[in-house]
Amino acid sequence: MSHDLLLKISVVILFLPLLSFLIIVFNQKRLGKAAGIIGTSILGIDLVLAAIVAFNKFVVYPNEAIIQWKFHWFSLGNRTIDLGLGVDNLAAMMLIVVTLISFLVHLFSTEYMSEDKRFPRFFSYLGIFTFSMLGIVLANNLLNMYIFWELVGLSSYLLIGFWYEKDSASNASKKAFITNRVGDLGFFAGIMIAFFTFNTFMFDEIFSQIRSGVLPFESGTILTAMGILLFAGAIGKSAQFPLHVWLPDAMEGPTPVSALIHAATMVAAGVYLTAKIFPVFTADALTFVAYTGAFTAFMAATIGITQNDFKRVLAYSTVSQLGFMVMSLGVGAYTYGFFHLVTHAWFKACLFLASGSVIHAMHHAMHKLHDHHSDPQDIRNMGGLRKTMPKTYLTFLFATIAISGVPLTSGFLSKDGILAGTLAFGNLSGHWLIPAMAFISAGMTAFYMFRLTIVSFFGDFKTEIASKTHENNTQIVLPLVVLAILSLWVFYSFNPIDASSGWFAKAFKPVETVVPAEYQFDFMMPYHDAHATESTEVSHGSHSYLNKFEEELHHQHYTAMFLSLAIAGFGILLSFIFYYYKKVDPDKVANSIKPLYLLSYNKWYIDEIYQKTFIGGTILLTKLMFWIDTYIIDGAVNGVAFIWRIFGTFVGKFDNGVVDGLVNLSGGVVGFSGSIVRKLQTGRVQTYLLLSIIGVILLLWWLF
Amino acid sequence: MTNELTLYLIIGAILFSLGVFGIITRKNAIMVLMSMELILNSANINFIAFAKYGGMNLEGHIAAMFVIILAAAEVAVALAIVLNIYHNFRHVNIDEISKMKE
Amino acid sequence: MSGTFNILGVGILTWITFLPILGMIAILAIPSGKDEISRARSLNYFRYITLGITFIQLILTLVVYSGFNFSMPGINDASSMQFIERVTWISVTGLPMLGDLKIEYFLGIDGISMPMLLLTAIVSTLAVFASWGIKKAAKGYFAMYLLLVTGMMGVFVALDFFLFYVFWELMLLPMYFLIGIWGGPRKEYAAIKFFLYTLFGSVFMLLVMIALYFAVGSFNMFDMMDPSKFDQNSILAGFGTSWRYIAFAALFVGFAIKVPIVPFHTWLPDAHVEAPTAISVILAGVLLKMGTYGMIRIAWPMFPDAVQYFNWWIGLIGMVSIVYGALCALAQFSVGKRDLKKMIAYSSVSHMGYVMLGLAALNTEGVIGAIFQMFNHGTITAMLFMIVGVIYDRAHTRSLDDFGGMANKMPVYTAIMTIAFFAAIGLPGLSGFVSEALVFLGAFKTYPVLTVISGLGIILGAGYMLWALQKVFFGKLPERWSGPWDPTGKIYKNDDINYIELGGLVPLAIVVIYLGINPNPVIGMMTSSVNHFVELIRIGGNFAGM
Amino acid sequence: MYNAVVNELIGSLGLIKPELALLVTFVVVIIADLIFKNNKVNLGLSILGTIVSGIFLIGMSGTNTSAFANLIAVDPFSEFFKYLILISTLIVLVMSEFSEELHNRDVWMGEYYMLVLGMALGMFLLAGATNLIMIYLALETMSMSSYILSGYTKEIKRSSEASLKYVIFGSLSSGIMIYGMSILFGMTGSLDLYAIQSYLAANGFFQPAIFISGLMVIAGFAYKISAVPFHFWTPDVYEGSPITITAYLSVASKAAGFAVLVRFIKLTFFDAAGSSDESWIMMNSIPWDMVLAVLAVATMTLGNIVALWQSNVKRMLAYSSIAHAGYLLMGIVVMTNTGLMSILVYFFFYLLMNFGAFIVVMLFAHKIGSEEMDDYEGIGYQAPVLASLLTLFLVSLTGLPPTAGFIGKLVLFGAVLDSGWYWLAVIGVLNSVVSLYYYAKVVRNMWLRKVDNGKGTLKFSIQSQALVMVLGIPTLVFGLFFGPIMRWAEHSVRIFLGN
Repeated sequence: MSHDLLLKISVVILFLPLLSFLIIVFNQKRLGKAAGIIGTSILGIDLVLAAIVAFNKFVVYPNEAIIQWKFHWFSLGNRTIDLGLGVDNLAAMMLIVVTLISFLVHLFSTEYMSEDKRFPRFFSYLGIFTFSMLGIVLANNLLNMYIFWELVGLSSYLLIGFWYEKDSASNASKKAFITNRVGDLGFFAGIMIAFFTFNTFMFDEIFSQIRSGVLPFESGTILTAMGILLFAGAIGKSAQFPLHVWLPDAMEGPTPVSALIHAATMVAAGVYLTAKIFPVFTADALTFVAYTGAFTAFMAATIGITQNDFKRVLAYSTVSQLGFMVMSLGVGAYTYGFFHLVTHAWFKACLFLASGSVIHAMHHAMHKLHDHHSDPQDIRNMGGLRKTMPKTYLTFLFATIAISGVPLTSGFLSKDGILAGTLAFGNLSGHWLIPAMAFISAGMTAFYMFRLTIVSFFGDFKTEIASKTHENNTQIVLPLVVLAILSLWVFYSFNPIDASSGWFAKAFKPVETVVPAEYQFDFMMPYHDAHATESTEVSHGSHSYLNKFEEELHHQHYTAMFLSLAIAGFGILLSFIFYYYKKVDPDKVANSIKPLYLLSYNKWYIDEIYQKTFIGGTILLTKLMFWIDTYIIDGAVNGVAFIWRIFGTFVGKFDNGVVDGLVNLSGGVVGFSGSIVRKLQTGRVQTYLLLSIIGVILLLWWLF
Repeated sequence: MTNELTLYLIIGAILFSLGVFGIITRKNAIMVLMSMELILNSANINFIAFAKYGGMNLEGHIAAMFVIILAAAEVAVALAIVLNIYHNFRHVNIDEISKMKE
Repeated sequence: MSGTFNILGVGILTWITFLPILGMIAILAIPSGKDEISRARSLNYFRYITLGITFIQLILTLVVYSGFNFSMPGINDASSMQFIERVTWISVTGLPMLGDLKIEYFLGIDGISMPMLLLTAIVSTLAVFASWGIKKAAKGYFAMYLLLVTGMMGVFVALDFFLFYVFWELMLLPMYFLIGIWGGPRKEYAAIKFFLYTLFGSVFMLLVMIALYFAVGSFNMFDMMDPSKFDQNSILAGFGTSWRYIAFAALFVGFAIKVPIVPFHTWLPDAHVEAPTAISVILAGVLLKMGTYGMIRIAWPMFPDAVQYFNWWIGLIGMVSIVYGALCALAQFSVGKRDLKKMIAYSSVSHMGYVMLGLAALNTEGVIGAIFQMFNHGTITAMLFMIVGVIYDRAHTRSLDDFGGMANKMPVYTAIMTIAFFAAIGLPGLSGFVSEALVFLGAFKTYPVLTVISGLGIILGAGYMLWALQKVFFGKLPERWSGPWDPTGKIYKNDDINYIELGGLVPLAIVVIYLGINPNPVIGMMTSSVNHFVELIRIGGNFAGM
Repeated sequence: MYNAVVNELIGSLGLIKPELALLVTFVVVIIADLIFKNNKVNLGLSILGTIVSGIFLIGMSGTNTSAFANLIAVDPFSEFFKYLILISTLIVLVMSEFSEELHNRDVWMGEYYMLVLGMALGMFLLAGATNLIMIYLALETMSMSSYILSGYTKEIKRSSEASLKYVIFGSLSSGIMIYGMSILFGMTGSLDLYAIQSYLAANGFFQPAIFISGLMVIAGFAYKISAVPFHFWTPDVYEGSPITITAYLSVASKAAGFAVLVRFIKLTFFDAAGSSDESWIMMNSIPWDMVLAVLAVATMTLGNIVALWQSNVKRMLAYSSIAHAGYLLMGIVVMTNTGLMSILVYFFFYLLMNFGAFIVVMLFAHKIGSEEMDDYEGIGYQAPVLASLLTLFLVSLTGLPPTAGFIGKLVLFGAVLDSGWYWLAVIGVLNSVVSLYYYAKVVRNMWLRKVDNGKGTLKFSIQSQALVMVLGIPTLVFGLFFGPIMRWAEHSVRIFLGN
């Protein structure tokens, strides 16, 4: 397949979902339920095409960094604004991930949303969402990236707020959009620095210019700032602290949306962006990224432990896992960061869709019982679901195992790599806090995921609703099965404990940084740069490494594996002790560490803090500004008019009212006797005359 | 000679001032008109005095003649108007003739 | 085909400009009618004459566009202006001191005026749809409307400062009447405020115009842009003198009031809130652009040294307008009557701030962004005001508190409004994004800090727009609107937006979307002009340093 | 020698044919009034006389000389003002025919026409007078007629009150003026302005007495043009007089006042030999320009800000005419021929728009019986043609394009800016912004209130509407094509500067 054809197919892949959107959105009434079939089949075609493209990229052009196409969007006369699209290995992989999950979500939704009155519209939104996300995937430049970045924002706004009759849903969609905008502002500022410096948006051109020594404002600090600002976009989209607040709220959207947005697409975009621009990060920027990720992973994990809403637990686990990915990129474990993105996509999609399956079943059960008050998502209403919903249970369990990092799953492979990366980073740079947070988070992940599984699927039915649930039909179960299977190790590496020998690690080799050595960690500099005399990578034993970090990562592999196994096992064990065997009462434990429990339960009070500070502050500011506008600026305008009017009245009265007083005064001044002064208080004409004369006198007085 | 001229001029000035004062202070319209005559005559005194002491210039006399004539005409007009005022207001107190203001 | 293009021996720009006057005369000649039936018939005549005239105008503008040569720069070069019509208008020779007074009827366009011409033609045609519901004194309304259109068109084609000024002032009076007669409860206040404010600005422009005339001995804009034409004894001769700075500042204030720029903006919310829908559309869509157009056409090329001198302040004003306007728009949710229209009015202040910021960038990206933003703001805000008009006509309230849940009642309307609102936010794929992005990219090169602070406007913009969207469409439908808008079915047959209203909105939506995807049709025609413009200001400014 | 004098007299008579025509008409109307006792005849004769005078005026266009041994200058400058006065007189005569105020009563109209002609005669003489006594004589001729005319509707109280105030204020002003003249005569030894000028040129030193006496003379003119602080009579007299006379006073009388003011200052205090067209050279160190600038600012500002508060349209127009006098004074301040030209241009346009406004106000008053702004509400829909024209006149008075008023302001501010009086120009334009507010108040009441009030239309005669049209169309046309007026004014700035 030629480059050209490959790119043409990519364009088709990109626009097919948009076509789906257009077809459905203009024919909502006419299509009805057919909308689901149309949407799903279009995505099916898309998936096949994506597979073709990915196959070609990986098999036919494995060594070409990127196959891309640039074109002028419009011309400014002396320069042009260019757009383009490109397929590199990252993009090829992401094409598969996005189209497959989107396809499965479509399929899932045909059943899940079948009773919704806006069924066709839902599929149209799914279409535009997939389109936007594919746009990000295929972007080979910052501008394209930003354009589709914003479109993802729009489509997520539409999807999260799909049930807009609920205030919570419309609030959540608004919150998601605006929070993302904050990150986008940083992203755009980064783009502005990039465009200012390099006069291009193209990734490859930016990289080559930095490599040749072009720096923004000729300063490494600004380069760091540029990296961090670009990363700010990822902070927003990938729900990193401090902009993670939108993601849990976004669970107000229909569950398939949660699966699509939070597993594979929107939130992955941030990580994808970070991976794409990975070469421009300086040492400081990398440290920043690493800490952001580590802290996010840790914080979200602590919150996940105490939540009772089925989807919310998953949401926080998503935030936490995203933290892992970002952290991984931050510490330089590029391969494993992206690897985790892919593996996480499958098992998290599986978890979400399974939760959807559960909620769907709960909903039906409630419907049968005419119960309209219970919360179908509260895990305290579930329990024992493995009896009524065995398939859902099995897939869910497998995905839980994967996310907890148990061997023989994809999750183990990727997480293990990340943890090894953090250890290596800690070792080389001295930032030990990062591996510490990473390992604790990994343990907590295992704990709360098993807590979720045990509380909802194991034991007895906690409510009547739970007992009345039953397994859903194929459209719902099939996607779960597919996704669960994809979470096996075998798809990525035949060695179940070491991913580095698998095809995935080979296809996604670590990339070289382009940052000048003075602004980069020594251990991140490629060996051939560090030792200029040696021409290629240095060989150490059977492996060849790009740089010192990769070497160290390899050395830390087994340490990390054992540590992580131990800590995950501990988490799982604890979970069983608490919730399955009930040896320890979790409530008692919670009470004994009440402040910590409350901190976790209330999500670290971050929403409240934002409400009080940023939102409250902004509202206060707006009030102040409007007050200024009304009373000061406009007031000044009206005030001037008012003064004019007062002056006018005064002068107007001059002719009659005030005049008398003035006459008195001038009479006194002239020095006439009192009786004459009284006689002076005469009629109008004479007053006029007097004033005229006074006027002349004043004029003379002024002149001489 | 200059002293005499000054004297006349001072008389003229006094007359002028009295006239202005009268116009401004008198309540009765007739008195106002009379004060007006004072002003015109003060000008006349100046004209004549200047004509006599300032080089026998005929123009001064002529000017005085014109002023006298015009003064007569003006008083005639003014009296007619005052008469009309009396007709309308039944008094000639210009203090109280102030319907229009501001 | 560039050059002159005549119809019946009269230049096409003259046709475009004065066609509405013909329409006005026709309307004035038709009696309003005595009884119900004849009144209704006359009303229809008025409507269709106005629509017809503006539509022909649009067609003629498109003819001009099709013959427009994209590569001719114009700006300060009379020979590369297009569709020139040049006739001596007034010529008095041998005056003492004034010398030969010569005023020309001088029309022509370049890449700066062409987009404005298109915008005016589009908006004034579509705003007729929004005027469909006018019943009170309809004859006067449509007559004034057409007069207003002439004034606006004239401003954008005039190349003689005197002629420009005449057109500039010409649209004051119709605007005064249109707000004052057909406006809301505080119409009189709003109308006179608009009138006084604008006049206040334009008298300073008048003084500068006269001073420039004495400096160059002609009202020709090109002479005023040419330093060699200046009389060396004139106070405005030379570069970088304080008189030139004062003159520029006076001109700037004159134009800034029209834009409007904080702190000269307070007439705008009042005018918008009170004006009838179509007039708000015209006001926001075209009139505000006259201010920035004046800057680009007149103030900047004539005083490049002063531009450089004040440039940072201009950028600052732009930034303040952006943030301040956005905050005031956002304030509509916490204070006051929560008036949707007022919010949009303040958003105009914010969006016109981008134009200022782009101008202050003084580079190709920034200035193209600024002019494109003028165009886009014209179309987008026109949509926004039409949209507010639609709901106001039905609910007779604009308070955000009174709404909710309209999405189910009016789905098509919701879709249109969502497009408009997201365009206003600057969503990629819609035209607003391209211009805002260009403005930011350009301005960042010149004033990075100002630009980044201005970026707050993006977030705040998303805040108030989405908030409004939520308030109007989402949540539960209030009890009072649960029935149909019009139970009799006479005015509104069904609850959703009707075809006449769609007639105004859909073309704009198409323009907004199309230009978002392919901005070339508009950007293409301004590139050579803008590059020339930037060069001119840069070089002119360098003189100042010498 | 006698021959020479007689020849001079006879020759001079040829130069004052327009004045003679007016004088003859004046007499003829008196006689005709006695014989025919028919108002139409009186009116016809008056109009005829005015036209004949106009024909004579056209016949001698371009003359630049002096008559009666420097008593009267016959120059393009006076000619321009004579045209203004003639046009005003014609308009007033025709306008009077429509005035119900004047006709709905038993008083005979013969004297009315006679007095208007007398007033016109006085103004003609004033426009050309170059001798102090001639100035006084002309001023009194004009004043005495106007005193009577302002009280012509004598049974109306406010009319007679107006005439009383006018006569008292006028007498004092002219008294002050003649007193100042007497001192000026004494100091310089002559009544002839040219002679005074040569005396001052020869003995050109600063003398307070000359300055003060000059100021006293100017006070007499300032009262005519109602400049601050001699404006107090204006509103009352304008309000009380018959509206025809108000219009006449506000235009013609003011024009004559300006003519004599300019001529007096220019001939007396400026270096005749050294002055070029470009700029006049002041003698002595008397800062006449500064004095006038202060007066101009005070006049326009006071006129405008008091006008803001008027509720009576006629009174508002009175104050607005004060403000316009202020603008016009700026044209003298600059002391250049350009300034002079701008005054002429402005005056011509002012004539059109001010008369237009007054006529519409008069016609409205006939129908709605009021001159109060509040009673104008919704009148735009009852009388669209006239209300539109009034709007046009008011817009023109404000000085917005495309009306003649804008051109007037443009030329005026141009002259001011050109000679470097920047602050004056700024104050001027700010004042014109303020003026918008009160003019717009009338417009607001006419159009913005009681829209479609369904009161039906007011009927006006075709003739009366045509009269307003005659003023309205030029107001618009000259706003767009003002070249001829500029040229005419440019030709008319030449003042006869002596032999």
